[in-house]
Amino acid sequence: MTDAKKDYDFHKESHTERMVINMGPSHPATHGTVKFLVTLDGETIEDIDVEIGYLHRAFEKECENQQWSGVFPYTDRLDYTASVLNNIGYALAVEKLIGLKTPERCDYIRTIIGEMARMSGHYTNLGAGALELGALSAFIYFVEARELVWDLLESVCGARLTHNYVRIGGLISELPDGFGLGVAKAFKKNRELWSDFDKLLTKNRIFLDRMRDVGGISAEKAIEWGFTGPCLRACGVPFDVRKAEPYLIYDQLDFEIPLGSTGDNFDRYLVRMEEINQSMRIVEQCLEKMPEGPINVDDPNWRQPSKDESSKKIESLIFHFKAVIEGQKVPAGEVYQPIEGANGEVGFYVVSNGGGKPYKCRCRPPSFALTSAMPQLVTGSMLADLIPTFDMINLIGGECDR
Amino acid sequence: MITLPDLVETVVKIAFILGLTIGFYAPIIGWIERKQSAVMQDRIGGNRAAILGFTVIGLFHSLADAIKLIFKEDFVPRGAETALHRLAPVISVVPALIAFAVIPFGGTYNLWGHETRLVIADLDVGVLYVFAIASLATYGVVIAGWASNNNWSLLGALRAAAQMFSYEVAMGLTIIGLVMFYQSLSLVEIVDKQENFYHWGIIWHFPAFILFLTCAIAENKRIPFDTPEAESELVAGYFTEYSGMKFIMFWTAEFLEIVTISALCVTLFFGGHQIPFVTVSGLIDFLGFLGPNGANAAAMLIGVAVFIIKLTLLIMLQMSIRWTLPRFRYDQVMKLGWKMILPASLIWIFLVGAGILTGVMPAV
Amino acid sequence: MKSDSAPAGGARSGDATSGPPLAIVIEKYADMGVVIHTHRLHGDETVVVHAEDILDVMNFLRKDDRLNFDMMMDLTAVDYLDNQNLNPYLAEMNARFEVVYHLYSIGKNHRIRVKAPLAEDNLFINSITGIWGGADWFEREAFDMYGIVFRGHPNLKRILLYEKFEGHPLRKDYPKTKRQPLIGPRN
Amino acid sequence: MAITFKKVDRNAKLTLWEASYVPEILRGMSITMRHFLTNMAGLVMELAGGRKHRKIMTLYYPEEDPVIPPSYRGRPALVRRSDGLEKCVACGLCEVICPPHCISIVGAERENGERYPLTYTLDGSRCIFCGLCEEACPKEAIIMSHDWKNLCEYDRSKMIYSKEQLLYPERNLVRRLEAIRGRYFGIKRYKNN
Repeated sequence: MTDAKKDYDFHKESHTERMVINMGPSHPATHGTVKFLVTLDGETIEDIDVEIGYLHRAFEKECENQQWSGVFPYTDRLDYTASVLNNIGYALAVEKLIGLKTPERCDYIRTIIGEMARMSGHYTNLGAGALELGALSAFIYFVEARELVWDLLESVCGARLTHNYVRIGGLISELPDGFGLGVAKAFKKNRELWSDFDKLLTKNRIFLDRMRDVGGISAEKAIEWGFTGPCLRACGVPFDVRKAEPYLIYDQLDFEIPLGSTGDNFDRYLVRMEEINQSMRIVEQCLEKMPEGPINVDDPNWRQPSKDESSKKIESLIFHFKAVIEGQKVPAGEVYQPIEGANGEVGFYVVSNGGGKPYKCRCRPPSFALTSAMPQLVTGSMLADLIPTFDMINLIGGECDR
Repeated sequence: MITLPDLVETVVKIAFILGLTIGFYAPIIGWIERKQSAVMQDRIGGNRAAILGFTVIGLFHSLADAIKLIFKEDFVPRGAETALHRLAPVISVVPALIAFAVIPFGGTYNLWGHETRLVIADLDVGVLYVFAIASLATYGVVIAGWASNNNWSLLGALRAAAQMFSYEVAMGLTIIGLVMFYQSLSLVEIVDKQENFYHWGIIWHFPAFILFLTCAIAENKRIPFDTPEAESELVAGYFTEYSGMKFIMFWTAEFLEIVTISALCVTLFFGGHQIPFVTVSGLIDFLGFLGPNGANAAAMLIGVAVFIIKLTLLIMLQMSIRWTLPRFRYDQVMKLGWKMILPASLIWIFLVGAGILTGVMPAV
Repeated sequence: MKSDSAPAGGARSGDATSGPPLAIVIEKYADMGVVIHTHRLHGDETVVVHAEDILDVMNFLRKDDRLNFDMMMDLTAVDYLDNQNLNPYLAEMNARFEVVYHLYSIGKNHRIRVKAPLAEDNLFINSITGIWGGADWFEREAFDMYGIVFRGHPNLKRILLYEKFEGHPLRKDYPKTKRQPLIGPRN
Repeated sequence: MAITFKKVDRNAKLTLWEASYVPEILRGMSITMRHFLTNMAGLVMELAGGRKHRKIMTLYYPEEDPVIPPSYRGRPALVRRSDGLEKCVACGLCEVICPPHCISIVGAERENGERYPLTYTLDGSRCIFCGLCEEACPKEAIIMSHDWKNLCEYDRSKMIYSKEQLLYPERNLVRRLEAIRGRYFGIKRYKNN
């Protein structure tokens, strides 16, 4: 480069200036609450500063002041689009700390409900992505599919969004009657809607142009920035906690984990689309193979007494009182339990001091790591590219800000 | 010299067009947009606004919208250019209305000895007039964006300016083949020449129709070309800072432009008021049992009805495009306009010329 | 340096045999005074190191071919106020906080937990953003919540809370019901 | 039985025909139009013959109610015994377990020695409907009822429910009571399908 060229400053010569724009905290594209401070040169993003924390609700502090079993409602509110997965992660962490082995049927039901939650998370993410690119019908089709999944979850857990279903050493309730039939019916419609969504977008040139080769990141960078889940697999890195460190019953199941190749938004989209299919496959397999049996550990220290029991037996009643007021005592120690959440590795790092409340309950939020890499992904691209990239990163405010 | 009957006739026609566009189509499009999109998306759509318990499948929602917006605060942001901020909606709504002046919505009928031609102004350069007027709408958008003192508005206005000017060029070129084919710039004449169904524009100029519709949607800034107002990127683009009555005017302008585009498409490609295989004189003869005046009046009503049906179908087509497709990125819009549509329309002009010279296309 | 054997619990997912990462770390830092403590509670391999050696240890973990911890999964801190007996070395060192790193290797599929105790009067530790870029926000969060200062961090400021927030809320001596001056009284 | 990885198809190369936007636009419109037409047919048939023909899953809400499964957790309710008194014995377990601490109880004793809650206040604006109170309650006295309609108020102060507002007769809560009695090592056994 010659000196003359180096000295030439285009912006100075043409008397233009950069525009600083506040995207958020409440901007249509920031569907969590997050703020981007974007410096624009025309339409090109020169610099971006991401500010999070608008949805901070002191998850850890609240957990430290709650009995071990009372943390579940809080974990619901982490990744609220796939809340059972957080329940499962926390339950597994605490069970690992205690050394509990849950019955096989419980593991199966946890897998089923967890995979349904993953579907719901992906439906939300992809639907919102379509919405933000203006494809409104596709969005509504996935909302409809998600409603069907939520109907099933509601019939099992009792709530549509914050399920609060899993307990230490088991689950709160059995699957309802006719659940298998309901799943078969809902999944038939889900597959239809999935294929409609797929036909509307996957080969559509407009959509391809918006997604392909946009917001890409190399595999090395992605690993360095702590990417996990669909965003890492989109880069072609074969990492999935379900395979790397199988928990529940994943090692007994037969399914495929989709991988991308370039790590751009389109790969993320395709990976998530395929994961929805695979989740349906997993649920169907589980329903087929599910054994009969109890759903809770047969250990009175950890199992809550059933209503009949607690009202009829005085020992059981006293024990129940102690368990609720003091909290069930978890042996001292520390443990880290990763599971594959909808967005990536959800890890619970739990420390106990032997008391009835968690001494420390840390959740490793996947979207926190993903969002921190936003400047890497969008700097130099156009303002309009920020939207699909941010959507495919899938910031869930509850999880990122906790 | 304008005679009294001529004046009355013109006033009636203007009143009819105003009634049709502002009075009928502006609210009805809002309703179509809501209901059609809802049914397409497995929803029900707005059905709560009711008068005396009658909801009329949600038709009153447009009325409720209008009333709500009229009574909203008329807000001008601090630092905005007040006069221009107020002027911008007017500038964008007027061209959409007056473009209708040259669009024929019926044939020529002889009523009580008075020759009535169902077009407000039969200009020899009707096509040019429409394009000239349509390009004025850009001013409204740009002024709105600039005068709002808002970064989003400004970005939207800049995008709108570039996009609308680019697509005007392409849009003009897509029509040239048609003009060569019909050998006229007058819309009335073009419609008259489509009396023969085999001479309809859509039959000989299908590619031009696709290109024209694309350009027209881009002119109108609707999905997939709604980059200037992309709500997930620019909040609402150039009309971010508008509320109440001024917002209604942008809204109306958008709806009127849908009507104008559809009317232009009907006129150029779908034979206007013509019914396939039926000529106007044949229709009048067929209705002869009503007496000469009655036959003419009935034929006129049928013609207008056919025109409105075609118009509504085209509007619904535009709606289904809008609710199906995702949005382009701004630079891709420009690329599409300059690199695909412009060369394609030039090629089409060449092909039409060759077709006319070699006699493949019939002389009309 | 002392090494506990894995307790009987944790039959769920951990294998009780000595995993490679911990053995390699112990071997590398044998008798160098870097490693304070190691354990494999519930199968989670844990190494406790001195805070001043953290960069050295992390570099080793990241770059050694046998370990190759290419991903920093999690970074957090724990406040052991009045609970130092949980980890005996804390009381010995008079340390109150512990910075906890969870590392993972994609190629080797193993994990390790690295902990670095910090005394209350010396809340400084070197930033590892130079090794894993992704540590950036995690360190900011630990600073935000516990007031631990990461030396060499490019942009160490609050992340989840706002600039005018007083105190560090996840410290055990921060009362849960405390009101911030900008929030105002309870309504 | 194995977990395998597979590459997704990026359809990296579009044919010229596909790259011309037209085929995919037509395909997309055929899908939305298919939805439009089937839904229209369903709506027309609904006018003729009732709800079961409707293809749309949206409900006409105030006119139609959704089906609430037995496990549904709605507004918390105190069970009123058949003699008109509350079942609650003011033991305070729900107060302790409640994550957002929205329950507060003042207990008292009747002449016959029975404990009962003098006041039982539940702040509906803070309740997160987790159902932990119901699980903790040893007397089946607080139940997550299936009432989901009367949850909204214009004023937060109106959402602080008193004991009288929370009391429901037991016969209205039978479905839910059955559901929670089947929990843990309860009676109900699930059959596949």
